[in-house]
Amino acid sequence: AAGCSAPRNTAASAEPSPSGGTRLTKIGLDYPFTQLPLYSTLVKLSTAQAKKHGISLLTTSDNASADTQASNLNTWVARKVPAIVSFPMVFEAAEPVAKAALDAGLIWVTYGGSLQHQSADIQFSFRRGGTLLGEAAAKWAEEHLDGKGKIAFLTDSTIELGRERTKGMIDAFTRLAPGVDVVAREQAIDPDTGLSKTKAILAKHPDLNLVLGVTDAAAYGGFKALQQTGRAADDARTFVGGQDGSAPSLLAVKQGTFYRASAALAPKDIAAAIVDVPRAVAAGKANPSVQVPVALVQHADTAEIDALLAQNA
Amino acid sequence: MSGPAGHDAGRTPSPDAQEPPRTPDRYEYTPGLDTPEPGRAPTPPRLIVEALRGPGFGPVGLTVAEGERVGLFGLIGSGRTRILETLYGRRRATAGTLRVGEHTVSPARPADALGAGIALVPADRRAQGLFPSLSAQDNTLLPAVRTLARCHVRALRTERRVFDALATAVGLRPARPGLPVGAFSGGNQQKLVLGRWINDARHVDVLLLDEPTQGVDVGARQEIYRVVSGLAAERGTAVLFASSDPEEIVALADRCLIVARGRIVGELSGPGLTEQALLSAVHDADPDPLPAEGAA
Amino acid sequence: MSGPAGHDAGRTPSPDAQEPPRTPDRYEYTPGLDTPEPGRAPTPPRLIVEALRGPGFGPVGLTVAEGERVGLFGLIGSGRTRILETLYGRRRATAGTLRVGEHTVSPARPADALGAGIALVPADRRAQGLFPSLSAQDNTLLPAVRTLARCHVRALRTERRVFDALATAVGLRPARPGLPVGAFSGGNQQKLVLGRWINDARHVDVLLLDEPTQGVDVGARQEIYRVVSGLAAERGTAVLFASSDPEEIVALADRCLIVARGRIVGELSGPGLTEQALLSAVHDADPDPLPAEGAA
Amino acid sequence: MTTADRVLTRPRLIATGGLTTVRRNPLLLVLVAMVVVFQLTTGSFLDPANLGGIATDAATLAIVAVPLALLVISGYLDLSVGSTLALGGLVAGWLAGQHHQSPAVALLGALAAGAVVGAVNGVLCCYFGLSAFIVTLGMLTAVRGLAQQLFPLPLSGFGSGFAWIGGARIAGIAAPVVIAAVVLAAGALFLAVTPAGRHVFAIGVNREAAHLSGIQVRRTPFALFVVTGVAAALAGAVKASVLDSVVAGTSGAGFELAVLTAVLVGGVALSGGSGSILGVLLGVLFLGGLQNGLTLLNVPTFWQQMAQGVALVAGAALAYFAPRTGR
Amino acid sequence: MTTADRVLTRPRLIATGGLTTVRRNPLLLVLVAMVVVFQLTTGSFLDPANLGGIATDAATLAIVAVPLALLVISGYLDLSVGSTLALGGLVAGWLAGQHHQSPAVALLGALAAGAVVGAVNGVLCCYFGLSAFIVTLGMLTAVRGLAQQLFPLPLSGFGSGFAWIGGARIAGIAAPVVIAAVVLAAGALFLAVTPAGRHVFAIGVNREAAHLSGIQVRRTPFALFVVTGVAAALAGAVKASVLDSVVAGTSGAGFELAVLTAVLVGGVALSGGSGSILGVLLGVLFLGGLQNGLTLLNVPTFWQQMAQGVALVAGAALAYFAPRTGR
Ligand SMILES: Nc1ncnc2c1ncn2[C@@H]1O[C@H](COP(=O)(O)OP(=O)(O)OP(=O)(O)O)[C@@H](O)[C@H]1O
Ligand SMILES: Nc1ncnc2c1ncn2[C@@H]1O[C@H](COP(=O)(O)OP(=O)(O)OP(=O)(O)O)[C@@H](O)[C@H]1O
Ligand SMILES: [Mg+2]
Ligand SMILES: [Mg+2]
Repeated sequence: AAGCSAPRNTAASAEPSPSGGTRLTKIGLDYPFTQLPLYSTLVKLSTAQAKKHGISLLTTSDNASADTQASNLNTWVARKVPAIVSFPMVFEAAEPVAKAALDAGLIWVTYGGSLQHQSADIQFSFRRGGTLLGEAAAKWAEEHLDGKGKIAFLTDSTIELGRERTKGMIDAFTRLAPGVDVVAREQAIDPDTGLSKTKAILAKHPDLNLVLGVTDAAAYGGFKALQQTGRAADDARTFVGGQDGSAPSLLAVKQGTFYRASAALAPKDIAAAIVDVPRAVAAGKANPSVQVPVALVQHADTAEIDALLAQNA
Repeated sequence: MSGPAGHDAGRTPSPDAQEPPRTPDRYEYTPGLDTPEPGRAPTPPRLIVEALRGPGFGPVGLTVAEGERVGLFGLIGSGRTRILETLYGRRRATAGTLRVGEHTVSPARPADALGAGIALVPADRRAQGLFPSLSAQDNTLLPAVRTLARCHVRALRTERRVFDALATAVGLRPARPGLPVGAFSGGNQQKLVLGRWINDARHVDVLLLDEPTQGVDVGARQEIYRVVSGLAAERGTAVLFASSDPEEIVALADRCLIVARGRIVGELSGPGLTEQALLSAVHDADPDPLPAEGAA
Repeated sequence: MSGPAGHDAGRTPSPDAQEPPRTPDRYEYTPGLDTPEPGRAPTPPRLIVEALRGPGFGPVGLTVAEGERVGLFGLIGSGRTRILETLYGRRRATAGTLRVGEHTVSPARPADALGAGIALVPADRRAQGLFPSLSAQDNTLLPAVRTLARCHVRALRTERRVFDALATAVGLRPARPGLPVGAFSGGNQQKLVLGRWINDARHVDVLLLDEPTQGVDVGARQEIYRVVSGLAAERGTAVLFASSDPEEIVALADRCLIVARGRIVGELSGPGLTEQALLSAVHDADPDPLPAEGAA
Repeated sequence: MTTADRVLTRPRLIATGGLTTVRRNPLLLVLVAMVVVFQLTTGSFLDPANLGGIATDAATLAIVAVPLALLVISGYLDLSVGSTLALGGLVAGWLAGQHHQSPAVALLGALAAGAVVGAVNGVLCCYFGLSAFIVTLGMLTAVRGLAQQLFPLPLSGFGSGFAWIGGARIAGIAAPVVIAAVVLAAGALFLAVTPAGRHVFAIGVNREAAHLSGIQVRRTPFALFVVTGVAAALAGAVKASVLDSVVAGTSGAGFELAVLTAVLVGGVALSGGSGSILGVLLGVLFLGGLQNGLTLLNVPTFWQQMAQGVALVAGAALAYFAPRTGR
Repeated sequence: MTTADRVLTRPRLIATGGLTTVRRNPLLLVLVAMVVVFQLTTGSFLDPANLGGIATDAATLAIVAVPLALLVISGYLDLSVGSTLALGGLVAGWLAGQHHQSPAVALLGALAAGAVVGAVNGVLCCYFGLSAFIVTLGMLTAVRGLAQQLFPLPLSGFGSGFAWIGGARIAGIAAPVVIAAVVLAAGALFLAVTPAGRHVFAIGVNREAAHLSGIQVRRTPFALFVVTGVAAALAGAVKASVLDSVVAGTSGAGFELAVLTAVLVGGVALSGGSGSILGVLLGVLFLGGLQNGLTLLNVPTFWQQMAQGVALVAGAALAYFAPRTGR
């Protein structure tokens, strides 16, 4: 569905704001993964951002359940929340709700992708984050391991976001560092699982060099597993990398450990987009959609890390 | 029908029998049979058991004629419950045959036995008989609802009629169909369990009773005897019951088989069936009075 | 101590009494008390109940002297179980006082009653008495393990000793401490429940028994009578028991209170305590023989 | 005890005794209180659109809650319904989408898949006598793995025919609500007027006594397992149709706990032998209304979570005290 | 029945009867078979490093499984341990990280938080008599919400002192394993040699009879609820120390089901009154070893899921058939 949104965006966004200057008083942020630390950060930052414009921010409590998300969105549409920013757990499933929202004259902003029925979207490519990480790891492997060694991927195949990130990460790495042995692809998105799976992999492959995680949380578990099997925190022949830009991982990167990279989104950029995109739609702006950049942070990027950590605080 | 004379002779009038509330209208229902020996029986045998064996008992052979009430007397652990449960299909027999009238049956579970016309009232009312939280009507009519139903829909009116008839027949007090059975007294609970098999909706050829009046008071006990005897007399049901109470055997049985160590070791009937005779029979059969020792 | 003469006179020798296995060594233990009227009692009262009331019964007043065995006789639903359960703190009394010896107690739960020296053997062995899957030793010593323990550590050897002594005293068969209690016969189960309160590790001043021999066979019944009577005679325990079986009242009680509709309506003792007298007493007390009707 | 008695002594579908009904189902009072509070605070709780939304959401819950309640009454339990729901949706979507089968065929395929899962549960629990908790928990994991293995990618675009199942309006009422109503009515009728309905209670109260009464103590719960599986698959197909998409990894995740909660809050005892379909309906509406009202009220996420937890405990308190006060 | 008898008639900690032990715990055979298969197929299952890894993973499971098993034996249930674990880890991490408290203080803080959650569960279930299933399910949601509300951001960097709890080696054995061993031994001793251990079984088998025997039928399970809460918080602190980080939203998610599964596969009956600590240990090792072996074997994710589900059912079959064959 990606990439087909631009013309329809303008058409749709014109509807709710024929006068071209409707003032928004409320924005609903529907972010289903409430268990992630990023959720709290986003809510905090976007609430502050919204307040600047005299807008109040509403949130849903989806608990990472697609069913709950669907019913909460329906509740909002029935309630006529004027602008909805939603991160659909299942993009296809959000289509009918988005259509209903537009039909009801509401603003619908898709977060993390795009739908056929929408006013605008806030995009960031999940695959791009994975690709960035895979490329950086491959580059490191070529430089420090002469293109040899062993790698384990901590993957996620349960949700779209995870599948995209996984694909980007594995494709980029195996393309650029074909000499490195892929010894494992294990499902892990939380530190516990990351820890125990990496430990098991290490028992079989004590000389494992790289662990790439679909999330920073899982990679952090792998990081701890490597440390607990006796790797020095700054071991030169080890590379761990993850995605998200979560605080513990960023700290580890900053400290110069073998946790060497994180493909991070800047929460502040996202929060700004969450408020500004619906406002732009309401104001009838021509091209309201936003592409939020994903950046890979490494040890050298001290300033960026500090900025990200500050946003997360 | 040779009349009740033989029975009266068989039952030594105990002092109890002279007391006003006891020995009620039982004799009205005395069945037309006082000849317990199978050879002389004027009525055909209804239940025929041959060389029945199972874990812990056997071989056991016995016959119960139409309308006859046969008691099984023995000490605790002698195997009476196992024999009855095996006849009812709750336990598997390892050998032997079982006939109801002309038909040979080998029940693998209670439903099979019921299909062949055999019903059991178990001794452990609480664990094996009752559904305490269900109503009296549900408790008694449980096996009958399906029989009475038409096209898988319950015949609610017929059910109520059957229950009311039954409540009157067994003298249920209070006769409230909706009361949870746990709220009835022990005697009335026993009547309800008994009523499960002796209502108008069901035809039972062979009625097995295990300790039919355990935990039941004097009045209800007499009523239960009356109902069971009435059933045997009027419908020709063959009654086989186990009891540990010699008084009960004398009061209810036409003939009594002595059970010890899983076998039938003796038989008493007619004038010889007295409490004293029963007690000395078990004593002779099992001179070592430690039945549970070998049992456990 | 005026000897057992009064007792023997009180118990009309029934034909049963002449049979070999029954009427065993009970009379050896006849307690030193045959004067049921409180005024003449040579021994001090152990249990004194005054104007006790609770849902469904009362007011009830009674005394049981040291070593005395008092029976409560009545029809089903007359309220005997409720009276006993209220004395034991399983139900709350709404009014009245209760004294054990000199001490006034108002038990809010069984643990309080036990603390005051009152123990109850409930009628419903299965639901209220036993832990079927636990061993015989666990079943009997459950309340005692804590008493016997030192520094919260069980005294395993002492426990075994107490159990063995108890098993011998009550004549448990088989005397295997590790056997799950569900594998014992009814009579032996009852002995185990009884043994919970009458072992060496526990001192009981007042023993309440509800239907002490329900579902128990002839031999075990006599043994239970022997044990209870022995306890009263040797340790002076006051025994108050409910029974629906007039034979049992005559066999075990020194004195019997007739219970009807939740009140004590009469008393029989000495030579007047016969089965026949008991039956006519309940009959007079409750001429309408439908006890459950008003009850439910 | 009393709950069973309640249902059993009066074979009527939904008790009509007014006050009696309320006394026997105190959840009704809570539900009314909840509705009043939410209406007063949000002003839009009782809007037809909102009520319609609640009903549609509650519909899938109700479709599975009814057979699950029967299963719990008969003394068993099924935790695998969340995964079965996903499997049902996937099979239906696959048939309708990839294979362009008619909605009827798609639906039948889904129901067959559900029946197979239910039959496996039933054989293991009823005939082999294994612990229903562990078996169905194992099936929850295994079926989810199977669904993800078979359909690793999300399915969508099932066509307008299939959309009818979830989207049609029958006399102005959304199709899922109509289906749920039919299931509720069928469940209530089953308990009230069929012999097997009696058997369900009897087996739950005392399995041994039921066996000795000649009842098929294995076949009836086995059938209920199959029906529960079928109902879960049906709910999955309905969801797939409403959303026009299914994802093997997330569809119906956590659904088993939601349904079980509705059933238990609705007064069905986990120990078996007691419960009513009216109670189940109230439990489903309570959970659905609570979720909706909290969202309408804009309660912050984590407070919502706390409120839901507390409401559950309150529901338990009520369901527990009800029978006593009801006497 | 037999399981209880097993434990009860022989007050020894871990049965030492060789063959008898095996016959009574058929899971032992399965465990051995599993080890042999995994060692032959992977070649590295029995490496000390791998075994150490399994032990460390299983440790947190065991720490909570022991008190939970006691609770289940006494006829109750606690589903809130996953959230309590998170809360415990967060409180410990917060004290050690943000407030630079000593590890002892951090640990005590965590245990206190766990005790509070356990006490709330205990009061509601034991003293008010509410359904443990619903109450603790409600607490699972509510405590998770509370934890996220209090600690919305991940905590990390707890300092080397705190890292000691999860990382120290005592006689070459990882500290969490030592803690788990202590908990297991304490549980086994409790059941075998204390009067309260007897009471736990008695209450689980027949609560009414226990009450009439003068046992505190409310206080003992209440204490077990508190101990379970404390153990969950301890496990949370250990996990936090091992990972040097905690996230309120995901820490311990699903842990309650993992622990309960270990307990039930270990032969503790959900209906109460029977079970043994040896069984719990076997259950924990079985689950930990299975997960590890499947990872070593590189089994694809979804096949792993299916295998785990099937193993659970197999475990149930075993736990079920054991007592009978054991006689
Ligand atoms: N209450 C009991 N619990 C468990 N097993 C028993 C019990 N009573 C007897 N048994 C066992 O079952 C075997 C057969 O007993 P059964 O119950 O058939 O005998 P019974 O004559 O009916 O005795 P009872 O009067 O105890 O019912 C005995 O050998 C004994 O091992
Ligand atoms: N088995 C029973 N189940 C439920 N309630 C009963 C039962 N028996 C009696 N009741 C009720 O309890 C009241 C008091 O009965 P209680 O049990 O104290 O009498 P009881 O003299 O011990 O009779 P029983 O011989 O039935 O035990 C009765 O009025 C009756 O309503
Ligand atoms: Mg018997
Ligand atoms: Mg009584």
